Amino acid sequence: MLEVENLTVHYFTSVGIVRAVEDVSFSVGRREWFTFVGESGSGKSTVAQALIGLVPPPGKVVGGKIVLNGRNLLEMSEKELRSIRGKEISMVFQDPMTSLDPLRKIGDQMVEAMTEHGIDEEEAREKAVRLLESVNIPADRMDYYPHQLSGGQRQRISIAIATALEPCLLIADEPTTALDVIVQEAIMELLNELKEKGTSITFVTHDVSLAFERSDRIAVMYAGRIVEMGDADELVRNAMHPYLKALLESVPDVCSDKEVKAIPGNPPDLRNPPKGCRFHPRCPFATDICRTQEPELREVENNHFVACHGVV
Amino acid sequence: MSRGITQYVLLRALMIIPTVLILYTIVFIFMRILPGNPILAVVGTKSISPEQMKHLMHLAGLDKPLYVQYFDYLWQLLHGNFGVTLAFPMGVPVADYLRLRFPATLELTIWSFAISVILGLLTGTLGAVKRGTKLDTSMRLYSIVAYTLFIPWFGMILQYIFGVWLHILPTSGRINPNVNLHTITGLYVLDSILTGNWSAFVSSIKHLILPSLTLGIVLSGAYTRLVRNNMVEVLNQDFIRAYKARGVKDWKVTWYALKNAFIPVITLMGLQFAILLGGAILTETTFNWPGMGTFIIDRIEYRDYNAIQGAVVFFAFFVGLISLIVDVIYALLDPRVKY
Amino acid sequence: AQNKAQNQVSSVAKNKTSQSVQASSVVIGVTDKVTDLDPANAYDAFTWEILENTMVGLVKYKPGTLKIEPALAESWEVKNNSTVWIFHLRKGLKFSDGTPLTAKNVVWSIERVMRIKGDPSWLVTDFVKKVVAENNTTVIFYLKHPTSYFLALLTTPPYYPVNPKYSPDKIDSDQTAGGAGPYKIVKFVRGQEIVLEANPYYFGQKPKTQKIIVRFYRDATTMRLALQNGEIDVAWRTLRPSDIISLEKSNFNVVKVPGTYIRYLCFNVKKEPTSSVLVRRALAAAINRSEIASMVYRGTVEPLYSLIPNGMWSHLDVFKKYGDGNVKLAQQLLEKAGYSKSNPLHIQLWYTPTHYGDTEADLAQMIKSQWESTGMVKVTIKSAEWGTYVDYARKGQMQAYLLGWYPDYLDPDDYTTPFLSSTANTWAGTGFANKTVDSLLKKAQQIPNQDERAKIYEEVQKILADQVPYVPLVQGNLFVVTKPNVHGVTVGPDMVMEYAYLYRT
Amino acid sequence: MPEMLEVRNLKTYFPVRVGILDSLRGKKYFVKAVDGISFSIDRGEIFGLIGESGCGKTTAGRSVLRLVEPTGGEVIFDGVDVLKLGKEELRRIRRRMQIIFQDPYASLSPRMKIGEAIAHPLIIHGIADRREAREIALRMLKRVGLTPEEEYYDRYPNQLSGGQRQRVAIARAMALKPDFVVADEAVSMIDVSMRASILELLEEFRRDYRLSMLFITHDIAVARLIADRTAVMYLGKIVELGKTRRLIDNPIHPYTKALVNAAPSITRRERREKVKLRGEVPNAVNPPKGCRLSNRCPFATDICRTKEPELREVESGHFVACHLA
Amino acid sequence: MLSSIILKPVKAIFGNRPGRGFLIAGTIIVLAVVIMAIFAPFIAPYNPTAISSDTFSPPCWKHIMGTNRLGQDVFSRIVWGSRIILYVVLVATAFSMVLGIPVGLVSGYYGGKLDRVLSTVMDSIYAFPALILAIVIAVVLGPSPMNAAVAIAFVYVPTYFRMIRGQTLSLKGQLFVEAAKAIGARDREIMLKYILPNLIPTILVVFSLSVADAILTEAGLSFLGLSVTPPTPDWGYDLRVGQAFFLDGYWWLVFFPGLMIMLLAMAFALIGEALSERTSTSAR
Ligand SMILES: Nc1ncnc2c1ncn2[C@@H]1O[C@H](COP(=O)(O)OP(=O)(O)OP(=O)(O)O)[C@@H](O)[C@H]1O
Ligand SMILES: Nc1ncnc2c1ncn2[C@@H]1O[C@H](COP(=O)(O)OP(=O)(O)OP(=O)(O)O)[C@@H](O)[C@H]1O
Ligand SMILES: [Mg+2]
Ligand SMILES: [Mg+2]
Repeated sequence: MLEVENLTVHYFTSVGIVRAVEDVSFSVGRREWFTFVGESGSGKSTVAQALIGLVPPPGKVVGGKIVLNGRNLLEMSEKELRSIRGKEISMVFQDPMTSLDPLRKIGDQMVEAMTEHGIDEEEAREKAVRLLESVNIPADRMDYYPHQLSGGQRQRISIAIATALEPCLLIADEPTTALDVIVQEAIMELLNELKEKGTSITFVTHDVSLAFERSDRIAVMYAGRIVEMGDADELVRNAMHPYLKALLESVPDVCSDKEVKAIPGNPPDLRNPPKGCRFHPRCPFATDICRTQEPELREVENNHFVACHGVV
Repeated sequence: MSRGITQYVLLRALMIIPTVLILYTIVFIFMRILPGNPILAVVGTKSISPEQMKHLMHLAGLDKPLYVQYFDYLWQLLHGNFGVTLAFPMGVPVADYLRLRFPATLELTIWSFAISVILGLLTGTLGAVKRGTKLDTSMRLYSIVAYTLFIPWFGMILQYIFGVWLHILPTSGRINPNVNLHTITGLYVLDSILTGNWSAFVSSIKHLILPSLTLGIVLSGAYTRLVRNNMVEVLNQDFIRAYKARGVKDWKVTWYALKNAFIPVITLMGLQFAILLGGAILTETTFNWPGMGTFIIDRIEYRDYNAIQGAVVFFAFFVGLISLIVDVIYALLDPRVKY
Repeated sequence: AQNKAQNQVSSVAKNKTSQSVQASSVVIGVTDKVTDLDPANAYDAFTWEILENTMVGLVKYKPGTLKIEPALAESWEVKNNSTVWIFHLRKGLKFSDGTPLTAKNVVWSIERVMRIKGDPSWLVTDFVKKVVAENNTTVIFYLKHPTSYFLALLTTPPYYPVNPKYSPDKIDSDQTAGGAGPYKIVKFVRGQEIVLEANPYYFGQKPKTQKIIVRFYRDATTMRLALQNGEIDVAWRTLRPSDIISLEKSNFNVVKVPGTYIRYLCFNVKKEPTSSVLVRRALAAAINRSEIASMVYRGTVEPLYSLIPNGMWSHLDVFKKYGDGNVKLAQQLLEKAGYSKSNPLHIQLWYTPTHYGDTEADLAQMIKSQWESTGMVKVTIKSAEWGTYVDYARKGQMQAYLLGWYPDYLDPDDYTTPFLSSTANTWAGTGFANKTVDSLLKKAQQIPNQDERAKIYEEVQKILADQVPYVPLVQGNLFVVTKPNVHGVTVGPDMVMEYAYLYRT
Repeated sequence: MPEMLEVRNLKTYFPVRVGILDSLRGKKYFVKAVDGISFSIDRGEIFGLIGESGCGKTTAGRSVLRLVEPTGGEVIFDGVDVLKLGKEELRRIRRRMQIIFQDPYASLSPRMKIGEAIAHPLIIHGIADRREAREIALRMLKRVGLTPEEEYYDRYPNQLSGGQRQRVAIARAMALKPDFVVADEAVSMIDVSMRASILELLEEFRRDYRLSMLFITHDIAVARLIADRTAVMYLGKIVELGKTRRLIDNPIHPYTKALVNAAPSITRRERREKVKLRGEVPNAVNPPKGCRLSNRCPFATDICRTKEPELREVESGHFVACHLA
Repeated sequence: MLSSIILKPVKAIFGNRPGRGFLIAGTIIVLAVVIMAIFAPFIAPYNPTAISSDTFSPPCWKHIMGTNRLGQDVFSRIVWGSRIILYVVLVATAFSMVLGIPVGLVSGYYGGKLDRVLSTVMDSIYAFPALILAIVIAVVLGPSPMNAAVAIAFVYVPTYFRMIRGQTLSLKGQLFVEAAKAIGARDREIMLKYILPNLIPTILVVFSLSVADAILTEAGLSFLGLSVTPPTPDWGYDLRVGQAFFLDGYWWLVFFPGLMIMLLAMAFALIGEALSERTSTSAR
C-alpha cells in the first residue's frame, strides 16, 4: 500500500547540512503495524514527516519516492497533497500538549478536519460526537478548550481527529512518550483497535520494549539509516546487526531478571557522520571495510533486511 | 463567568492606583528640586512688589509647606480635580486643557496605533511565512530600520515630500481652519462623521495622514519583530503541522497561527501604547499637533506644577487603563488565562 | 520711527483705494499664544493685541502712529499739575453684545483691575489714586503723583472697560464677552485658534473684513508651512528671519514694521568678574552689533546703542563710543583689569532657550565668539528654562545674561526707570544702583515739559553707557508676511496689528 | 544493615497559584504533592520509588533534602532530623546528601565549565583548595568515563550529549563522597543506548562508597533492575512497599497491578491479567475521599470510598495500603 | 531595498546568515562612530564651533556636508557630535545597569515584600511613556549632557530591573540552581556564580536594544533642546536648528544629523537582534 524507495531528507541549516534521513526504503502493507525504532536523532520523525509532506524548513526531501496507493506523493501539487492529507494519510504527533490549537474548542477543530474535506457541518458535528465516544471521551467535551483536558485525553482526541475520515495510513510519531504507562497502554490499545479495523499504522518510538511488544514489522534506524528491518518476532529472536543486538541487550525488562549491557560510545553527529558504516565507531566487530564502505540494506532472509558487512 | 470577569475588571482597575500615585510622587519631587516657580515665570522681567509676589504665591497655594502641597493636590485628585494652571494664564482648570488637548493626542495615537499594528502584522506575517528567505531578512531589516527612525527626521522628510514638494497634504494642524466643525468628542474624524460634515471629514483625514503615518511606521517595527518571532515559533509548533496534516487550507492555517502569535502581541500593545504616547510628543512637535505632548512641553517652560502633575497623572491613569483593557482582551481571547 | 510708520499708513491708504471683491474672512497665523482674555491679568504683547482688537479704551493710538487720538472719550481736560484727568465719553456707546457702556462701566473695570491685583495691575495702581464716574459720560482720574505720560498708560488694556459679564473680583481668563472694540470673540480654543467677528455696535469705522481667524502655531516652521500651503493668509508674529527671507523670495508680501522691543545684555555689577566696570566696558566694546544683526537675525533687526529705542524722542547712541567689535579697546580694557591671554577672563553667559525664540542660542554663540575673539576671554554658555531663568536673574545668580524688553507704554520712562532706578530694577538682578540716576528719573516723571524731560533722559543714558550695567544689542523689527492678495496690514509702534484694516481680495 | 535515612509521615503541600480574584478573596488551595509517606533506607541500599507522573516522587526526593520546605514530618538522616536544622547546619549536611536530577540539560549551568561544576562543591565545603579541587574533579571525570579528562574539564555542557552530561552530574554529586543520594529519574531523559551505562555507573558508586540511594523512576523495568526495595506512590501516598522483585512479580495493590501490567516488555508479547483502571489521575488539589484510587479501581467497595486504608504489613517486609489486600 | 545595500558586501564575506550579517553590519557602524568620537580632532576638518561668513554652503569638496547658518562645518559638527551622544547614552546606560541589574537580581532572587514594592514602582515607571518622563526630568535638571544622562538613566532602570528580575525568577526555578543549592552553595554564590553568568546573554541583548532606544531618547531630548548648550555640537540639537531651514532647501542641515542618529540606533538594534537570535537558538 505504501512503498517508500530511497527516501533522503536533508536539513539545510546555517551550520551545515544535516543528513537526517538517507536512502531509506520500506513498505507498509494494509492492516499492518509498522514501527520505526531508534535513538534520539536517528531520523525517525523526519521519515514520518516526509511521508505526509511536512518536513519543516530548512528540511527538504532531496530524493526518493513515496508511493501511496500507486501515486507518488512527492510529485503531487500542494493542492492534491492537501486533499490527501487527513483523508488517506494522517498523522498524530508526539506532544499532546502542543498538537491541538490552544485557542480553539476541540469540537471546532474536529469538525474542521472533516469540513475541509467536503463533509457538511452538521454531519461533521454528529460524527465528531461519535468519534469522541469511540475514544472514550464524553461528548460534552466538544466545547472544551485543550487546556481543560489531560494529556491522555488530548492524545486520544488527536487520534480521533486523525482517523475521522478513515485514512488508510495513520502515522503516529511517539504518541505516548509524554504520557504515563497506564495511559500509554490505553492509547496503544486504541491504535490496535484501529489497526484491526483496517488502518495501517506507521509507528515511531524510541522505546524498544514498546516497539517489539506491539508491532508487526519493525525498522531499526541508526543515524539516518535503516540498519535492520523485518518481522518483530523474527528480529527479537534473530537480531543480526550488532547495533540491534546491543540495543536489545541494553534494555531492562519488567518480566525478566536479565542483566543489561551498556553500548559504548555516543551516537554520531549527523552533520558529520562517520565514513563507512555509521555504527562502526561503537561496533566491537568493526573491520576495515566497515570504516570505508557504507553497507547496503540487504534481504538476508525472507523479509529480514540487514545493513551490515559482518552479516553474510 | 461573566460575573467573574466584571469582578476581575474591577479588581484589576484598582491596580491602576499605585501606578498613578508613584508617578505623581516622582513628578512632584522632580518638579520641585530646582529653583524657579510658575509665578516667577509669569512675572518674568517685570518689576513687582514683594507684597504682590506674596499675594500671587498665596493665590497659587505655593506658600504652603511642600508636604501640604503634596497632599492637597492628592486630595484634589481624589475628587477628580486636576487643579488649576499656575501660569500663563493662571487659574484655568487643568481639566479644561486636558479635555481640549487629550482628544488630539488620542486621535493621533489611535490612527498611528492602527497603522503600526496593521503594518506590523503584515510585514511580520510575511517574514514568518517566508522565513529564512531574502524577504524575511528584508522584513527583519524593515523592523529594525522602522524602529530606529528618528521621528522628527522622518516626519520632516515626509513633510518635505508630501507637503512642500508634491503639495498634496497639509503639514501641520488638525483641520483646515476655514472648515467649521462642531466638536462633540474632540476626535475630529469621528465628530465630522457624527455631524455629517463631509469637508471636515476630508480635511481632518488629510491632516492626520502624515503625522499618523510617521508615528505608525516607526512603531510598526516593534510589531513586525514580535509578530515575526511569535509566528515563527507558532509555525514550528505541532498543532500547526497537525492542521496541515489534516489537510486544512494554508490561509486558514496561517490565520490560526496568526491568532496564536497575536496573543503575546496583545501584551506588547499595552506597553507599546506608552511608547506611542512618548513618540506622540515628538510627532506633535514636528507637525504642530495641538495635543498633550506640546501641552506638556509648553507648561514645563513655565514650571506650571499643577498642569504637569495633572498631565502626568492623567497619562499614568490612561496608560493604566490601556493596560487594563489589554489584560481584559487578553483574558477574553486566551481561554487559558485564569482570573 | 514715526516717519517709517507713516509711510506704512500711506501704503495702507493706497491699498484702500483699489477695492475689489473682498473675502469675508482672513486667517492670521501666530506663534504666540493668547494667555488670558482678562485685561486684569493679561500681560504679554500678543494677548494685548487681541484685547486691543476686541476692546477699546478712552483713548488710542492713531493707527500706525505714536499720536494719541480720542476713542471712547470724545475729549479730555488735565488739571492740577497733571494729577487730575477728566474724560468725556461719547454718547450711546455699547459693548459688543449690545449692552450700553457708560462711565460707570469704565470705573468698574478699572477698579476691578485694582481689586484683582493681577500681573499688569501696577500700570493702574502705581498711578491712579481714585477713579470716579461723575455722571454717565464723565470719568475723572485722581493720580498719586504728577504723571506726564498718563495718556500713554490709558492706551493699555488694564484701562479698558470690560463687559459686565466679567467676574467682578476674580481673574476671568476664558471670558469671551470682550469690550467695545471693533471685533467680538465668537470662538476661542486654547492653543488652537480664536475667531473674531466684526462688532456691529462699534462706534468707529466698520472693519474691512467681517471675520478674522487667528491660529496659534507652536513654532515658526509649522506656521510658515501653513502659509505656504495656503492654510493661513497672514503670518504674523513671529517668523524666523530665515523664513522671512525665503518667503520674500517666493512671492509673498513682506511688510516690515519698526518695533519698539529691544534686546540687551545684563551684567551683574555685584558679582565677580562683572563687578569690574572695566570688564563690563571691555565686553561691551567687543560686541559687534551689526554682525549680530546680519548673522543671527539675518538683517531683520537694527543695531541699538541705547536702551531707549531708535526713533523715540530723547534717544542717544551712547554706546557708539565703544565702537562695534572693537577688539583693540576691549583688549586694552581687559589688560587694565588684569587679564591677559595667559590669564583669560572666565565668564558664564546665560540665555533662555524658548522665551525669545529659536535664534537665542545663536545670539549667545555669536556673543561668545565675539568675546573670545579678544583672545582674553573664555566663555561658557549656560541656559535655563524661563521659570528658572527669571529666578536666577532676580536672585542675581548669573554674571552675564540676555534679556529683552517689550514696552508697557510708549514713553522713554518705560525704557529707563525699570532698568536703572534702584527701586524698580530688582527684577533684572544687575544690582545697579546710582543715586544720581534715581533722582534724575524721578524728576523726569513729574515734569510735564517734553524738552526738559528729554534732557534728563539724555543724561541718564550717558551714565548708562559709562557704567554699563546693560549693553543694548538690537532693536526688533516686526514682519508681517502675507499672501499677495492680502492688503491693509496696519501695525502701530506699540506693535499691535489692527485687524480692522486687513482685507483679502 | 543500619538505617541511613528514615522518613516519617513526610508531607509537602504546595499552594496553588490562583487568579487575582481568588487571591484577593484570600482563597488558598494546596496541592498535596506528598501527603504523609514513611519509609527507611539502609546503608548501601537502593530504594526505588515508582509511580505515575505527578504522584509526588520528585517532591518526595526534594523534601528529603529540604530543597523544598516540607509541610510536616521527620527526615532522620544518620540520627539527625534534617527538617530541624538551621540554615548553616543544613548547608553543611548537604555535603553528605546529594541529588542527581532527571534533566541533564537543565541541571548544569550552561555558563560553567563542567570541570568547575564538579570542583565547586569541594571548594564550597572547604574540602579542597582550588588546585586540589581541580585534581579531584579531573579524577572524577576520568572515573565517570569522560576521557581525556583534561580536555573535558574545560568544556561547557552544551558541548556534551545528554548521557555525558548526566555523567558530569553524577561526578559532581559523587565528588563529595556523600552517604546518601537521591537519583531522580536519572536515566529517563537519556538515549536508550546510554541508559544501561549510566545505571552501571550508579551501581559502581553504590558498591564503592556504600552509598544509600533513593532511586526515583517511572520505569518499572529500571526499578526492577537496580532497586533493592521499592515503594509505589499514588497521589502523594505510598500504596505498596516491598522487595522489588517480589513487588513486581506479585503485585498486591490494584494500582501496582495496573502499573506492572501496563509496562511494555519485549519478552511478554501479550497481557497477563487485565487490570484496567478507569479514567485519569484525579487532581491532587482535591483527591477522592477514602482510598485515593477508589474512583478508578475496578474492585472498589463502599469502604474504599469512605475510609482511607493504612499501609499494612501483609508479609514480612511487604506493605500494602488496600482494604482488600 | 536597503537590505541589499547593507547586506551585500557583508554577505560576500560572511555568507548567507542574516543574524551574522546584522551583527557585522551593526558592529562596523558602531566602531566607525566610536572611532569618529575618539579621533574627532583628527577627523574633523574644521573647528565645529567656529563661526564663519561662509553660511549655508551646500555640500561641496570644501565642506562635504555643507555649512550651517553660522557658517559652521556640518561634517565637523557631526564628527564631534558623536562624542556627546555616545557619552550621554553610555553614561546613562551605565547608570541604569549599575542600578537595575543588582537590584533586579536580588529582588528576583529573594522575592517577598520588598520585591513586590520594587516591582510595582519599576512597572509604573516602565509603563509610563519614557520620553515624557525623561523630558520632565531633563527640563527640571536643566540642559546639560550629564543631566540628560541622568534623565535617561532614570527611565531605563526599570528596563534592566524587569528583565533581570524576570530572568532571575525563571533561572531561580531551574534545576541547576537547585543543584547549586543541593551542593550547599550560599545565596550569594548562587547569585554570582550560577545566576549572573546566565544573565549575561540577556544583559547583552537588553543592553544593545536599550542603547538603541536610549540613542533615540537622547536625540529626542536634544531635539527639544534639553541635552546640550550651544555651541557644543550635538546631532539632535543640530537637527532641531536645521529644521528651521530645512524647507528652504538647506536639506543637509537636517538630513545628515538625522541619518547619523538613525544609523547609530540601527547599529545597536542590529547587534541586539543578532544577539537575541543567538541566545534564543543556543538556548537549546
Ligand atoms: N528543523 C530542523 N533543523 C535542523 N536539523 C533538524 C531539524 N529537525 C531535525 N533535525 C536533525 O535531524 C536529525 C533527525 O531528527 P529527527 O527529529 O528526525 O530524529 P528522531 O529520530 O525523531 O529523534 P527524537 O527521538 O529526538 O524525536 C537530528 O540530528 C536532528 O538534529
Ligand atoms: N514547586 C511546585 N509548586 C506547586 N506545585 C508543585 C511544585 N512542584 C510540584 N508540584 C505539584 O506537585 C505534584 C507532584 O509533583 P512531582 O513533580 O513531585 O511529581 P512526580 O511524581 O515527580 O512527576 P513526574 O513524573 O512528572 O516528574 C504535581 O501535581 C505538581 O504539579
Ligand atoms: Mg522525533
Ligand atoms: Mg519528577
